[in-house]
Amino acid sequence: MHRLLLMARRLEESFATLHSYHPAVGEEAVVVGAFFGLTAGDYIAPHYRGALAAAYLRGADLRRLIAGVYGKSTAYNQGRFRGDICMPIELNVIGLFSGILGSSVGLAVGAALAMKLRGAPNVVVSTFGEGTSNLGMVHESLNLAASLTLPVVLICQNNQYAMSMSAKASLKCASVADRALGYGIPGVRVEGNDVIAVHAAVQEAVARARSGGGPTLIEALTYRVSGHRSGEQVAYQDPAERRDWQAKDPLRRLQESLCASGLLDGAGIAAVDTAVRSELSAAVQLAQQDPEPAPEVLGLDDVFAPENHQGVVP
Amino acid sequence: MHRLLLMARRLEESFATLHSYHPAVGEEAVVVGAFFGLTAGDYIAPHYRGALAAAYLRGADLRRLIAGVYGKSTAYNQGRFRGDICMPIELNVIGLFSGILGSSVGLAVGAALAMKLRGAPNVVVSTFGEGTSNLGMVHESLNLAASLTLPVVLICQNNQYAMSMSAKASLKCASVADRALGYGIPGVRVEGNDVIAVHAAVQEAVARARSGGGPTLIEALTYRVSGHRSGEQVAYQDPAERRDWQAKDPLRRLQESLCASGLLDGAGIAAVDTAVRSELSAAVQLAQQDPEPAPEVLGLDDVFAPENHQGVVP
Amino acid sequence: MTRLTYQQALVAAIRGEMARDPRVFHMGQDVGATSDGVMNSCKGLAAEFGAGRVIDLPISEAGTVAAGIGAAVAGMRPIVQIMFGEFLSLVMAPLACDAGTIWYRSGGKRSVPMVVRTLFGTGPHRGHPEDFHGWLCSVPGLKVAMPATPRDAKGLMAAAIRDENPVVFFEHMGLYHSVREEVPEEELITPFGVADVKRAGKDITLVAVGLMVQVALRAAAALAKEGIDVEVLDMRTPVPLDKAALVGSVSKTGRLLTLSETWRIGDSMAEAVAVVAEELGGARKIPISRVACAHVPRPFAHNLDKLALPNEAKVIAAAKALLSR
Amino acid sequence: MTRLTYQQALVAAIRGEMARDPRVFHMGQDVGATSDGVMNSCKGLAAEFGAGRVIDLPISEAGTVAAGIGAAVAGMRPIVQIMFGEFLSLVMAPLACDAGTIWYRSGGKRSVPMVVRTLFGTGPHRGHPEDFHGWLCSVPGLKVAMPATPRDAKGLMAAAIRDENPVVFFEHMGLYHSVREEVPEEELITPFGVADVKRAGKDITLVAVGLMVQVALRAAAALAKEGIDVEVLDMRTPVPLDKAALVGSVSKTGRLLTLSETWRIGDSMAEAVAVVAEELGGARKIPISRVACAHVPRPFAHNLDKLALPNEAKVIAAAKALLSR
Ligand SMILES: Cc1ncc(C[n+]2csc(CCOP(=O)(O)OP(=O)(O)O)c2C)c(N)n1
Ligand SMILES: Cc1ncc(C[n+]2csc(CCOP(=O)(O)OP(=O)(O)O)c2C)c(N)n1
Ligand SMILES: [Mg+2]
Ligand SMILES: [Mg+2]
Repeated sequence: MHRLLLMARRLEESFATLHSYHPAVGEEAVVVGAFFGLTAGDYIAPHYRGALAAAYLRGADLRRLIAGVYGKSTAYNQGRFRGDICMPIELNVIGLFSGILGSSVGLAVGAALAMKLRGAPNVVVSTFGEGTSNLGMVHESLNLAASLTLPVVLICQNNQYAMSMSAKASLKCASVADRALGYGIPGVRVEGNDVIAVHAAVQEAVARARSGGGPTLIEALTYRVSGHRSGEQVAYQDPAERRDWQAKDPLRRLQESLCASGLLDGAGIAAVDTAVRSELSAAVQLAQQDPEPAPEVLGLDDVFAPENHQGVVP
Repeated sequence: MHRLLLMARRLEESFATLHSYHPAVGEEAVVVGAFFGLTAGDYIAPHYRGALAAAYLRGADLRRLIAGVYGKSTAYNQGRFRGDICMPIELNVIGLFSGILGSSVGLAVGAALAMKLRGAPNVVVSTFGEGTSNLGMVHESLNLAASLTLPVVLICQNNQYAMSMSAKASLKCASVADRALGYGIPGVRVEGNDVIAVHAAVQEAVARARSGGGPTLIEALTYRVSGHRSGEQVAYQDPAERRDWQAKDPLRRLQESLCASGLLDGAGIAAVDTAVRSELSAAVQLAQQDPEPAPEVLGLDDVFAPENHQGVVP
Repeated sequence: MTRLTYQQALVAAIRGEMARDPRVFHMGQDVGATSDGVMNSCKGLAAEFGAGRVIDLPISEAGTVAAGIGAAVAGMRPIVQIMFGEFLSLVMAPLACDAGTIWYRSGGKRSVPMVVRTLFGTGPHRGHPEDFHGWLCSVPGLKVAMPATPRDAKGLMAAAIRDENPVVFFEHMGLYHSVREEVPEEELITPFGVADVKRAGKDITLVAVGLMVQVALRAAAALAKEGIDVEVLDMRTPVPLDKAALVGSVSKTGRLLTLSETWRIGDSMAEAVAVVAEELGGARKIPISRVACAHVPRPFAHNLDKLALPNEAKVIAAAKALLSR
Repeated sequence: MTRLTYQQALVAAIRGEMARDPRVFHMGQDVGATSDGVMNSCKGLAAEFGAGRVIDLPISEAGTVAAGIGAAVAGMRPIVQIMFGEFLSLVMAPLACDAGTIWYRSGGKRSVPMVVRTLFGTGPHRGHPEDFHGWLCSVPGLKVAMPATPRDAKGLMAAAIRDENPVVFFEHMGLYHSVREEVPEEELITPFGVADVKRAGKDITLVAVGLMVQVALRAAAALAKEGIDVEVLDMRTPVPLDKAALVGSVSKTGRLLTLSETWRIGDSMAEAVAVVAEELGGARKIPISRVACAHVPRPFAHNLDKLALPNEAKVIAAAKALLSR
């Protein structure tokens, strides 16, 4: 988990230099805590911010993920759609297939319905921003999940901003988890910068979902340390608030706790960091050198799936 | 108020014989309680079921309303759209302008925004079904109203059914009012068959809205004694449940209480009923005799409003 | 063979496919046993397959379509009922931007074998006549079916359910219980993208879908009495559009008349006109005309509704005008 | 006169109208002082008019449009920003079924003087290029503007805000900060429904809107060198469509080439083709051709995006093909 958290941090940091990326620096504990420890047949539908780390955690190849951000031929979708938000569905990772927020939450609920109908022992875990939570799609999906008792865990990655809009203005409730009451499902608040706490809360909800207990709404409170886009100035964030949250850095927090309990020391951290950095930089380098997609990838004849295609779920 | 309630009952009863009408028999206390006692500049956006009674209560002409149900030239909209759901906007009554539920709640919130922007001392009161409450539009509108502190009262006319679907299946929350917590606004439950209680709860919310206190979500619990459409068999309603609710008839309840407190007696009731019935049957008769719209009402050149048209709000 | 209504034929196809493939299920508002679907659109399905496979849902159109997509991506084959075509306006985001793009944007890794079925057109209850089918035709990745007969209702529905792609299936309320036709009891698969020549003719090509095919046929019969020989083409599936049949027919007749129950702009008939104009307009003079719904919001009063909608007389007049050009 | 960018011209029009009419206000996501609107689309408005008239909203597109309609009906004149055209797919119900119908269905009692402004097209940030403008054109009751120049951006925006009807106003991201033009500082009202002949010519009528007008002009200039004289028509407002200008031009040139940045089916150019085919196709041979975006979901990789989009070379090739028919 520490390695994953570090990878998430380095990944997000490194992309923070990329034009038009939406980094999740400071929010990695929500991503890792939410998606760590699921079984192979489970689906995830990560929020776009942090989606690369989520897909990596579920077994995606780092180079191919990064190639997707650049739109290279080695991307999972061959460069056909934005690799920063569109994830490898063949790995049961539901990303965005358009620029529209909220749909992925609806798809997650649908995948959970499939799990239930197929009698599969699987669950779906989905994250979404607090800004996204105000979309009708999220309301309808939560209510559908509740009314059909679906095996899905819905987690609000509340980083307190949606572009320049403070959650104080967009949400008058104390917590997005308060909305659970309106769907008659458990609502849980968890400290989003504590990866262990997030993970525990999610796993409790996963266990409930797996055993037929239906959905849970979790709010993991964190903070958008990055700009909305890479390089954006965040003048609209209160400096004191920002400092406070930077002090609650989730990576350092985990590292300190691991060190305190003797499971890790400075040298151990450095070793993992070195390994992570070299894995990442190797992947970035390869992805950058990968060719752009061939013209045929435009796929004028590939808008519709043919009969008996290979994408059928086993 | 008693006269209005009686009129609502007779109106809904009389239309229950009309093909494709959606009667509100048994739910009249919500309609009358919600919209009674507003000021002239206030707007209302009634749920489609009971909308005629609501518009009547706000001063609409009975004959013209009924002509709308038949699609006659004397209708407020000259027969251009369904008079059972589309109300006279010139009287500040926002009905439906399409067959899509939920929009009217969004329009209500927008009208409240106009009140606020204009610095008007007015409020908007809107009702909607419990089935409708599951639409994304209602969620987005509630949240917008809350985040902008708008002068609007949103009332769920919970008649426990949406077509054949029981609210037990569509809603897992104890009350639609529980959703208020998720918007950080007051949520109030009220007995929907008690017109006095509904009116009191709404007026409290109206006072709050008028004084800048923002929106309130109220659930008025009632029961759909009518079929979804006129004449529909309601085999899916539990007979015992139905009987129980019929015993709680809102009209009888008001009448008994008025009689108990000596404000009315049997003769008085009969007199009002006779007056109401004759007003109604006169209106129905006139409306039935009214001519169908002239071909020009088709309005091939009237899809767009001309400059400086007469519909501009003063 | 049995004589079936359009509604019976649709339900027969769904029953057949649900029996054949356990991945097929049906969801929507009022589709379950208590109601059997608006206008009996799901008659008997819940009784036969149970509430587990015929699922009643709250009023949440956009969420429902998104859930259908998610279920499809995860291995099921959902049939999603959106009660009326008018409500397609609520689901364009998941339909056009997700369902239509997933095969392409996943690089061919997962498809969306989902049928969205919806009632539309002026029917016995009035109300909700809009279809907006042109919106769906305009975006890549969605197929669109609008059967005109019970036989096609059955064959196209079965084909839609077996298709690996999202299909929006329009069921005309005015045809639902009114026409009966011999329909094979056994499996019937009508391929998408193949127009049906309902009547051969040499003077004018008259193109339509859905209920308008019947109007076209009546008008053609009347015109025949006056010596005007009209070829009537039922496009059946606006996407894929059978361009070859369309262009072939107009090459022969030299004239094109299209008939739309909806507004003239941006619907599948407008595309038929554009295709013909592009393919043939440079080679010869082609008189072309569109008969369509009056360009006003669909009116309610019975007489206004009739004035707005195309009918036999309007088609006959337009055909004659084309010939006199 | 000052030289303004397209973005500056838009903001100038909004400023002018907000100063002139206290009923005009602006709302949307990220429109307030902290951000000044995506791509500076609201630059300085909040500073000048305050948070009371330039209102930041949560992410709730459908609710936002419905609120705009409600505010308009109750006497205000809202400008509603839907950040990107792609998100119009979320608001079709209130837009097409309410905003477009209220004047008509209220029997002319209230109108909806609302502007929905939205960014679209391939721009500096990539992403969200879709416009779906054909959907809006297809339903009665909505006006649609797609300016191609700073001058028209200003004049059409002012006209849109003064219009008593709902207008969907498309702002091209690729034009936003790239072109500059002399724009009058004083009030400028450009009437809707009047096409602009950008270049007179006698061989081919080339029709476009938005960024494609520039592509058309470049292609025309190149073709002129080869002796091919192209008339370039900027339709400016797809609704109302200036049919007279369109038909007049094609009557003169005898050939029609349309240029769409979006998919070819059901967009405003498809309607232009249909109108010309109906009006002129019976009288003479008219070679017609459409150049449009490849009919696939808009691709991401830079080279695929370029392959998919129309460009000068494709227009030139299509023009020559038309002439050789
Ligand atoms: C439906 C929709 N509306 C608006 C946008 C534009 N947009 C992209 S990211 C973003 C902010 C999202 O906020 P939140 O959900 O809190 O996620 P965060 O960016 O904070 O991670 C917005 C408004 C969008 N992509 N989709
Ligand atoms: C968006 C939308 N979905 C579905 C319908 C079809 N429909 C009409 S009335 C109705 C039931 C509404 O239930 P509720 O809101 O509880 O109101 P009630 O009928 O009980 O008064 C439905 C589903 C509709 N008109 N609009
Ligand atoms: Mg956020
Ligand atoms: Mg109800």
